[in-house]
Amino acid sequence: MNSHLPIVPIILPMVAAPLCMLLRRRTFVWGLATAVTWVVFAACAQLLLQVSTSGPIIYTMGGWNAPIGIEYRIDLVNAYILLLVSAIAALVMIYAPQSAARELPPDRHNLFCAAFLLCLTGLLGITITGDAFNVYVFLEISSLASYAIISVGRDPRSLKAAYNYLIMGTIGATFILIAIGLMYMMTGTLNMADLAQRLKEVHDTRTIHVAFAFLSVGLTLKLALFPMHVWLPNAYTYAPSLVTAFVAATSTKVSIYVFLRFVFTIFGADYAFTTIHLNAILVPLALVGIFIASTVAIYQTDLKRLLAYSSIAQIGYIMLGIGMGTVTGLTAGIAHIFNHALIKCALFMVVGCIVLRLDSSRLEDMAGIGRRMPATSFAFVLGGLALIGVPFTVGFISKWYLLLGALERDWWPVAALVLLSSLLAAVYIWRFVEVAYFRPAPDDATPISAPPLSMQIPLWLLLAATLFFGVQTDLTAGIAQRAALWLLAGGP
Amino acid sequence: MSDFWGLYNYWIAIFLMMVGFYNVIARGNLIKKLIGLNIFQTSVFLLYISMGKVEGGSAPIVGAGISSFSNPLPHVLILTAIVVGVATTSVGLALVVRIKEAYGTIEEDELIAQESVTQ
Amino acid sequence: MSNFVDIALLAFLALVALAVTRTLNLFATVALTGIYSLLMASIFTTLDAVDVAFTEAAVGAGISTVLFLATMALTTSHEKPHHHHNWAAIMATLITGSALVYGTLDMPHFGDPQAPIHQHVAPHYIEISPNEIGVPNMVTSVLATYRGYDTLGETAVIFTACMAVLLLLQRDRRGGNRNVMAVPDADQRRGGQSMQHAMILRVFSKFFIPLIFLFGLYVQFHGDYGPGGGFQAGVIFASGFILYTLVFGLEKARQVIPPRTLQALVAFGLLLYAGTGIATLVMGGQFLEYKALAHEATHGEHLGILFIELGVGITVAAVMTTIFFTFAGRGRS
Amino acid sequence: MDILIYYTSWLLLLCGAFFCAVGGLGILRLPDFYSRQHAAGITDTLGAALLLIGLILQAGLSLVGIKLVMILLFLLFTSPVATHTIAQAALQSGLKPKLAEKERDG
Repeated sequence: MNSHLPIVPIILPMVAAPLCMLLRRRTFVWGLATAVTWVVFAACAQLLLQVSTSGPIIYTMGGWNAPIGIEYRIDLVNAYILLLVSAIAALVMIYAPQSAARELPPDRHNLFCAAFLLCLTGLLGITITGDAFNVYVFLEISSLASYAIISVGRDPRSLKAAYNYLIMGTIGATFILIAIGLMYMMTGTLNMADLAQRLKEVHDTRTIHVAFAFLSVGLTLKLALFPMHVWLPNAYTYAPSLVTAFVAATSTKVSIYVFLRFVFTIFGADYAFTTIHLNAILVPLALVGIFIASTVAIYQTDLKRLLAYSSIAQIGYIMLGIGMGTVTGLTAGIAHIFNHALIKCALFMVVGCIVLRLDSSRLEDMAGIGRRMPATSFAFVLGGLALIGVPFTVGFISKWYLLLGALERDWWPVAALVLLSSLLAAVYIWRFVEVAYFRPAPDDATPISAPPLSMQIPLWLLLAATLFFGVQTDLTAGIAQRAALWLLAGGP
Repeated sequence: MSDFWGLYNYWIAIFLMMVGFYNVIARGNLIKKLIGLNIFQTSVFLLYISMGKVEGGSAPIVGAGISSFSNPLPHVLILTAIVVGVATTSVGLALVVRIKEAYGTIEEDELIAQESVTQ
Repeated sequence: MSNFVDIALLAFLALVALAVTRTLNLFATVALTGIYSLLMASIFTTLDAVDVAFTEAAVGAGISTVLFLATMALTTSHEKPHHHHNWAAIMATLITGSALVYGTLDMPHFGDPQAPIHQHVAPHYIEISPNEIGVPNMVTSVLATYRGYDTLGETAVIFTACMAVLLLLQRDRRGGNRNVMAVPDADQRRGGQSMQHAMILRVFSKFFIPLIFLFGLYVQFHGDYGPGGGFQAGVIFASGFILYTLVFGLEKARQVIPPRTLQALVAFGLLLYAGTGIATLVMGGQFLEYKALAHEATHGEHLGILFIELGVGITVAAVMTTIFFTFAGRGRS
Repeated sequence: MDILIYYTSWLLLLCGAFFCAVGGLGILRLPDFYSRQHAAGITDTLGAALLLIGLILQAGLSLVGIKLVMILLFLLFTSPVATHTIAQAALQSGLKPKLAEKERDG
């Protein structure tokens, strides 16, 4: 049975989704979905363990060897992302029922859970596969499901946000489809490993340059790199809090993974950085994105929106690390994928707790919340510190590698800018601190009970993880470094 | 000139894609955007199917006396992509219906105007 | 000669696309989009992609058009005119287009048998698959076996779309069926007679809908030998139900096939597909390795293809019908 | 005999094409919805039927020929019903024929 482990994370949620739809009792629905996500999480953890001890796993679908058939090819990079996505899903699922009872239409929990599981299926399916076209298929599963779960927010603006996301996301996906078509045209294969081999012979054709350009544009749309980010703030703001916590921590991260996979494994670092000069585009865009998004975040009046802009800035950091094209830079990028997912998921969970009690995510309604919801507010501050990159949190690790990477390449201005941008992060986190702790609560404020335990436990687990991995860097930075070396070596 | 005869199929596919793409990004009507998206995607299908054609080949179904077949793989990919396309369209249309119910309009500029009034 | 047909069709396509851009009446635009899809299907036929042509005709010209019309019945059928040109969009389009044209310059020429895609991987499908799988239609064998996992993903996409539409448009259970509209049709709203009173149409439909279902079954089970398969058959079945709904009203259609049953079918199709994969695991093969299903390899392949095509067909038919019911049931409130 | 069938089929195909073109022209030039329906009806029935009969003659008594016959039967049923339904829908939604208006006015 162990040899069939790779398909468990994909097939299990895919089968559970229709079952969820058919169940009517709400407790059964959530119970099934939660159980599934935890089994998936265990499977992914086991996969990472296997990969890190005994090397890449290959699983052929239907017994057809690639490139004739489709195969899974799990190496350190995607095993790491699989673990991240499944862990976040498992934690969000514990958090979800209480938050959903507040923020979702009451009679649609079964449909919501089905869509959520499909989104998870899609994200894991993109990550695990070794076939370029299969990426497109699962990308669409996850995208369609995320449009759906974003659109069920209580504010009707969630509909517009979902619509815009749908248009942008589909344009991005179609660009990716064009790029895959062009690559297929020049090589005759869709298998990633085979593509990597055969692309070398046609590297200098104009068709492949265009394929690379379309792929990059399509993926930057999906991963919301500035200036392709316009769909993101509204989608994160108006989606139900638990959806935001899940999507913010996983969806863009998986797109970044696909970017890494295509750029480093398929096209090769050599092609991307010496023929195309990807760094010349990526680094400035990332830096501008960091500054503009952080600055915009400072002026937001809605906490969710503030965090959404912060996400765009953080994606800038990840892409900056990747754009360096060195082992240290790539390590910083990959580590930050993990770290940012932890931090953002925790922060959005905090917002969900606040929404549960205050029924609003606007900063002005949160005056004095520091005393009314002490634990929750403290959690936000902790997460905020990690976001800024204070030592002993995970945020520090990624910033540290980022600085090292910049200094390695003698990019002094970049290093200085990264430091400076942390200040901006401090400012927008301070906005919450100021409102929560230094403004008096309104006179008619009634005492608020703490959020239910099922919401607090995953939240504190995530925060504990941010602190734990901030000190114990073997798992995150260690694996990230091995993954970076693996990617730069061009895979197998 | 040989380039022209060798590539005109692709060029027309690209022209069609761009007409669709223009409708997606330039139009303010939400239904029209989806129509544009439809055309955009369908034209990408044409690109794929064109590359699968072999001069003198026939449909990839085994039959008596046929020896040269067009490539079946792009056909399979596009069958999948068509399904994805109609799935996206139906979700988009469902969103449009809900937007109309919530805001009373499906024109982008009017939606934006309503937004600025409420804030 | 075939070049001439090709160019004529492509020119028509370009004209229709431009007309779509210029027309403000959404009703006309949707009709043009249907024409666009039909033309595209004709071109696919000339390019030997018969299965794709079939699907494009059924989906693009059929289901998509119906969904657009249903949406327009619920929203509006006119686009607001806008007088200024959107220069930013024109620029973006031009840049993207020229990039693509630039990319074509190193492409293998159209129809070139020496192109890389005809040299690698595809020869296996063309030369070996008919014996290895035992199915004359190579598209079916690639779709269902070599890339069967992609098709599982495709079925999941359709299922996801159904979840999304139900999440968005399903009526509240408390609200009941009060606002159900018999037909999403323009004249219904104006309080005129509905299609239910159109006698000719009713007689005709009664006679015709069984034929549609018969044809659907033929397409479902003939996919191994000719163009067709689960997806096309599913769409044909759905169009039969849609026609029934349009003529006899949503209430009656819901009596014939209750939404609960329909949703169970939606789930059943996907489960049948994934279940076939799990069955192969249990029988000792890889996931979706149909050979494991029977003692003889090609027999197993046939069995596997039968099951998964059935799964696809059931899901697609049920999903399309559900989506249409949901749109039609939305009514005007 | 073969030659006879060959030329007859071509004659029918050309006639069918001619009626399709006429129908198309009619849709463009005729004054109102109902008369355009008439033009569209020509394309549907006469144009398509002649084309199909021409093709059937070429296909002979084979599976393709039988399929074509079925398509022809299908078309002969569906197009009139579709035309009728569209016209009825237009009438119900209050669209008056142009000529009728003229008569009343004059």
